[in-house]
Amino acid sequence: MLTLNASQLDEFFALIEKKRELYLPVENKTGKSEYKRWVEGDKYSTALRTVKSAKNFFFAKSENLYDLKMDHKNVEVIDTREDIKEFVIFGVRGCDVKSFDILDNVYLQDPVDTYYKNRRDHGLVISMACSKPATTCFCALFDIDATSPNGDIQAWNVEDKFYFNPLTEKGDAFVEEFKECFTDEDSKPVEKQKEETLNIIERLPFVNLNMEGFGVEDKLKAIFDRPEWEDLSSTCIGCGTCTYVCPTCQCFDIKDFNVGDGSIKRFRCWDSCMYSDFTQMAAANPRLTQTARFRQRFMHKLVYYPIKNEGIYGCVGCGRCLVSCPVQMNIVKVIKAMGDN
Amino acid sequence: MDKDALMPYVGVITEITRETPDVKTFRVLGKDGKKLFIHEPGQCAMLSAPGYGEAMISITSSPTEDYMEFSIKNAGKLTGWLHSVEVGQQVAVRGPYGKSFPVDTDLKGKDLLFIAGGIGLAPLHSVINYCRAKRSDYGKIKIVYGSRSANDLVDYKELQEWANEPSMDVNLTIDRPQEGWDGNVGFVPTYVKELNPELSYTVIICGPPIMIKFTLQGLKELGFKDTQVYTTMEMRMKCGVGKCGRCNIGDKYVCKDGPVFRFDELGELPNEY
Amino acid sequence: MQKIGVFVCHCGTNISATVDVAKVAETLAKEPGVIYSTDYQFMCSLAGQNLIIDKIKELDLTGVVICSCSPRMHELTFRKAADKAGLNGFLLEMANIREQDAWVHKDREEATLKAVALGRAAIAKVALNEALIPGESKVTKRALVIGAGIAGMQAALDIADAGFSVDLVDIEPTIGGLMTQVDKTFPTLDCASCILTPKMVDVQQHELINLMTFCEVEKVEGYIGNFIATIKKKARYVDPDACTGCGLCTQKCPTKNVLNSFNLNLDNRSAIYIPFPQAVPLVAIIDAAHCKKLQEGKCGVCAAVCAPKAIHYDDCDKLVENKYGAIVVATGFNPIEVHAFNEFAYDQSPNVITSLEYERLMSATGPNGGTVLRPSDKKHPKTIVFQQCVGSRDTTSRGKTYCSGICCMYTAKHAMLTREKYPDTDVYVFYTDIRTPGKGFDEFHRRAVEQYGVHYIKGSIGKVVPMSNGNLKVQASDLLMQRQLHIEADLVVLAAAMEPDKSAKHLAQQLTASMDNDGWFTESHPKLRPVESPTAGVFLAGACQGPKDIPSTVAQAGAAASKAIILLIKDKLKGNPCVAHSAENMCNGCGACANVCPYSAITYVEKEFRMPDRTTLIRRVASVNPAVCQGCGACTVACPSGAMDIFGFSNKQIMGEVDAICQ
Amino acid sequence: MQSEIIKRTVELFNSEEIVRAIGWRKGDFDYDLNPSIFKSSEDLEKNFVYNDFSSANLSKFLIKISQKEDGKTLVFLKSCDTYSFNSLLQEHRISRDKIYIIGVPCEENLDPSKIKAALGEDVLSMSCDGETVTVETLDGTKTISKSEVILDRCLACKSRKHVVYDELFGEEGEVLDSKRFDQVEILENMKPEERYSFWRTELSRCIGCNACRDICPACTCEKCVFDNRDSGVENKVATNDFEENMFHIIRAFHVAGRCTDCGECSRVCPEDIPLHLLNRKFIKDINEFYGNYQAGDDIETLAPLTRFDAVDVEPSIVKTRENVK
Repeated sequence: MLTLNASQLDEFFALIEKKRELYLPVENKTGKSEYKRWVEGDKYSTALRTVKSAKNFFFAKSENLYDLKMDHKNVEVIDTREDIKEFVIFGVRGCDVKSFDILDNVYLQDPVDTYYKNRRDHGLVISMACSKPATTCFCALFDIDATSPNGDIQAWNVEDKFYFNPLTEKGDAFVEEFKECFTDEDSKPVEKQKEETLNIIERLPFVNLNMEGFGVEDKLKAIFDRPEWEDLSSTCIGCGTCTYVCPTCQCFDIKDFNVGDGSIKRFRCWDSCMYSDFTQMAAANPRLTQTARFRQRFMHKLVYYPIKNEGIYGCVGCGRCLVSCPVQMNIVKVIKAMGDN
Repeated sequence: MDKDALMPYVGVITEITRETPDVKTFRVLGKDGKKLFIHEPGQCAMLSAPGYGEAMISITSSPTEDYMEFSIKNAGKLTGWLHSVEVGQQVAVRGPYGKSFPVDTDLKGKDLLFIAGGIGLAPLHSVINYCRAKRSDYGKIKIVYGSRSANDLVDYKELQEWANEPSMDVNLTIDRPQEGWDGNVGFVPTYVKELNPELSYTVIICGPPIMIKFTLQGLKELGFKDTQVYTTMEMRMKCGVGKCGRCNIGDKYVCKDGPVFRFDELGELPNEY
Repeated sequence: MQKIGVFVCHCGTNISATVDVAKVAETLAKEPGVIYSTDYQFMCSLAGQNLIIDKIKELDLTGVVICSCSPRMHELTFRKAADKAGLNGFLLEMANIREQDAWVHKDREEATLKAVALGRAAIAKVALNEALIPGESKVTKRALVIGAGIAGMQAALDIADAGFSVDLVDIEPTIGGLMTQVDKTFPTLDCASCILTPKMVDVQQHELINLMTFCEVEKVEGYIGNFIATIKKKARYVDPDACTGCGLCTQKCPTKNVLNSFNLNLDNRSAIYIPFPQAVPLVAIIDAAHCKKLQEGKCGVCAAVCAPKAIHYDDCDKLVENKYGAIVVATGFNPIEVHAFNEFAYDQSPNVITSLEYERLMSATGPNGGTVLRPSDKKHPKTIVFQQCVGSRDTTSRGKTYCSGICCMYTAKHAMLTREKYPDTDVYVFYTDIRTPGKGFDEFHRRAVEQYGVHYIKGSIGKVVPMSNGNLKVQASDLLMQRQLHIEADLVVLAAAMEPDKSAKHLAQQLTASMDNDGWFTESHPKLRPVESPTAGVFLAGACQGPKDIPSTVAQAGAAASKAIILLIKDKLKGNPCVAHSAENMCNGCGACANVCPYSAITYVEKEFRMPDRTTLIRRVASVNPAVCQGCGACTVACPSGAMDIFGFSNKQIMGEVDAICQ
Repeated sequence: MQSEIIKRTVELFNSEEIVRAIGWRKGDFDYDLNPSIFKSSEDLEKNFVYNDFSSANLSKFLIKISQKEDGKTLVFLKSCDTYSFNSLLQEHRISRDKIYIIGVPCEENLDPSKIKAALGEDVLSMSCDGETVTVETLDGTKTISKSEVILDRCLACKSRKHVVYDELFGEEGEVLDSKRFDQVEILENMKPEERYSFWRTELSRCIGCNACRDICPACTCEKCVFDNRDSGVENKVATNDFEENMFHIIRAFHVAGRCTDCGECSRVCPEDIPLHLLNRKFIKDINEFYGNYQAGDDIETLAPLTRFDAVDVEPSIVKTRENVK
């Protein structure tokens, strides 16, 4: 397997950054890790999760769709899309890699979202296997192998070595391009680490939750009508924290921003089904209560999405919502209450 | 790069007609004088203007016309602006969105009963005129249309035109008595029950949720089945392309799986509409 | 679609000299919604107004922006013009490119840019303006005059003569005010009583004037045309209607050693008393603090001797509430306390007195019947030293920074009268400057110096040291001669500064009328609206607004009265439509708006609401009384949810202006 | 303490004094407590938890409850939460007569993320016994000193005094000398450009989730201006990051004089932005300009910024700002 010494990592990064834009998790001033554009001196953070997921790389928190101008009665639509530079995201955990598939199912289906596709085409994902999963992790529940993540290239960090294994053509080409960086070594340490990690994963509290009944059409109405939604959502404050830290939440809003120089930027931005105005229309709002909104979010992830996408759940078990929810309400509590757990 | 589905065309408003105190009809054509795109009856388009945002509006005109029209109620930021513009104003338009009414399949050859309330006539207007244009393809046509007052009846002139056609039966009603009104007075659901339509009709209904709810109840009492009734839920759409995530009813996206639904289909979905 | 017309005024060369008006008109023509833009020499001229009217009609304008002077000058003019053309006047905005631009800038290019920015803001605002229609309210045809000194009396008489009822309130048991204590008036030297007493009688006899002496205004609510005042009638213990003013009770009263405040405590009176012989109403009053019957329950002599049975020991304070259309404030002034000025030894010697005390010493109704005798030993003073500016033009914390305006004159009067009556007396006057700007004033002062031989010395007393014989060692400096003076005086008289009456502050709070730092009521405009308070319907008369002499006071009282009459003569008042209102669905009922409302215009009501989730809910929401609201905007700033807004100055409109300026 | 509280609450349920209680519900971990409504004594006995992780301030939930529900609701309030309660009461956002308050004593709360940062993410259970926190992990039992893992806001606790309650567990506490303005002073002493860059860095992490606003007991508007289409500032995000930062500044202005400094905003921020410092700066300024004022101290005293007094006749309203730096 291709390897790289930890001591050479920065050199490797510098080389990548010469040709592409490189993004990786770096510890921020609060001690947590966040993706950022690599600059000389940045240390790769091996922290288990970044506060925000990696979805921002493809589905941007906010992005300009096009510009508009109005001159008296005339309207002009200006295409502002630009060619995107090739970029590399390094160190994406298995759960976040999986989330890209989930977003693909939405954004690459007809009609293809060109903004998303553009970035997807130009991004290369180097994933990173987990070795110290947290007790709030439950990716295994969604058939994600955190010890062998997907991506264009999968990677492991065992002690002071990094191991790389390209999975896609893009990955092959990349490895070929940077081949002088790597040496070829035995992959036994990787196998050993995988085994140890899987051993931990088995002991994690949520990996064996029962998903029976979710994601099937004939139980849809039954789950929808369950009385538990009321209690689960009773203290939901309707903020968007869960949706904004979630790697699979994909909803957006389209709005106009008046730049002030006579032009309007029509942009799209993340939206949250937890917000009261999410489904507000001129005349009415079909989701009037926080319970309805709360239910929508989890129904979407656990029931609607899998029905539409061959049983794949709209959750990757990253555990971010368990950490971030201001009122400690999360998908695990919902699965427990709604499923047969 | 390919044109993105979210990116609009520029259209020109070539005609504005005031229908009611708060409804105007806008005729929109491309800058070249042609239609911006081809649509089917019941489909919608996203209208927008710089700084005023977007709004999903059902296309009122029949696909058989060589223009595209929108009847729009002054209700929000964009529609308020539209009500203030003059002929010649350009607007951004993208679409068409959603599935149409099954005019060339399920509805073909059937007797059609159109029930509409207020601005709810707008999406049906397209279907009615389509059926008129292809009159021989359909059986009897009955229209029940109601509004708050006589002044709030949209398309009043055209309603007269429809009424004058021997093969169409137009029934109008208003909520409260009004001077100079010699037609029926009463709410739409009650009026439909009074008219007691034969069960041969396939029903197409659009209007405020509360009107739909009670009309449907009445129809059921008359013996109509859910499979005989269609409605449209175009109001819920936002992006129109199945991505923004807000128009769903259960696992169905209104913008891709709808907006036209048969009531038995809706019956299978969670009660969130 | 907006159709806005822009009219840029040259204002002769006032604007056009600094601002390129043609360019402003040309640039603003390109703003969204603008369909017409022009410049013109004098927009406010009849021709200018006609231009606006014509264009509104011709182009069917939906909004008008005038770039000219301050809206304070001509907003009304232009609004009227718009109304004439059929466009609601509130669909017109003014951009002030004169005071805020042309007059304060030199650079033509920059000033032009600024004019464009101001114009743009006005266009942005007018596009969001809504037609507003002022509400109407009835006018209560009754005036309240607070303070019955010469100012209040004059105002009351004038208003009553115009045919309106007046309640004239005074905190003292008699009307007349401070002028009753004055002996002679400058510069004519008429006897103050001789000119005041007939006026007091006129007031008392006027059938439309209701005298309310020994009364205090407790609370004022309401608004122009519709004030509601709560007035406290303080317990007098004597029925003024029954009392004949015979004075028997005052003679029989066993408590005779009460300090007589009318004579500034220079002599004594009894516990039941009549303030002074010409008092109006001429009735007795019991000084409860010194009455044996009221304090200890013993005595009762006065009731026993009172033939008409006017004495009621069980009398108590009563509150009455009345409605008024207009209020005239005439609370007047008082001399300041001079204790803080240690150098003059006011507290150490009875022979150091204030000018007002000297006034009483000279008065025929004074403690010595008009003979000037010094307080300590009732000896005739041979050397009198007057010190001016005691606490006036004083930058230390002891005094006032302003000039009290009348001291130069009354000191000259005192000096002159003293020399006239007692030619053997040496009179010295220490002054800072002599200020005599009134008609005949300087001639008067010169007479004192030249004819009466008063020693005027520019300078000041440095120290007064009382001697055992009652005389005073005065050490002073003569600034012109650059020398120290030592005078052994019999009497030192201090010209104490004027300050607003103590009751003014509470009254200002009730009326929400503004006061300046010194506590004088401020006028709405110092030049153009000198007798109107910024609170609509409240007018200012006399020295409550600033130091004044008698002629100015009477003149101002007349002016205030005429303003009040102009108000009272109307049957209905058009309100200001630019008032606050609350968007109830956004209102939290938190109370912030009412907490900051200076006019108490906001109350809360419980209302049933249909909530977004289709349930109904009873919520507490703010409700604004548009008649009371003055449109100050405090509530809109305090409101956290943005529910509170002002018609004509909505948050949206203001943000529109800001956005336009920031472009 | 927990069992005593449960015992008393069950009594109140049984005596029909209360019909529901709002408290902290047991989660999957003992640091994972969900503010929750208990509708029966059985539910409460089984699932109510009061421990070092009962950080959530429950007062704001009472708005909806007292607007909509009948019967009395019991609420558990820590000392700092009682200030929020008073503040809400003062603004007529809750009905006092529909609430029964049990004041619960509060030592410092612990911060699970600090514990995890120190001991690893594989934590199963955390508990505190006096000065030591014992942590069960997949890797075995570990310990850490309590002082290292105290929730930031509790390090500057302003008061152990319950300013309102119907019933109090434990001793009546005292107002503390919190030194909480020290941090503000550090910011004040920065050069403007330093301070600007401090805030820009901090706020750059904001993901716009609104958790700070939605948890804040002072942010109780029926319709927030940022959600109001008619407000002119409504926008989920702005295309310009400076405008996005303005959200927090505007919010700080909106709660100025009303913020009790409960610290929930910073506690729930997923990005650990020290939002409370903005509010605390306002509190400090208000104290300096107008004299000490603690929002929520009582329900009579109005905040200096949201009050008009009759003595405020112009221009005496304008005080000389002697203390301004």
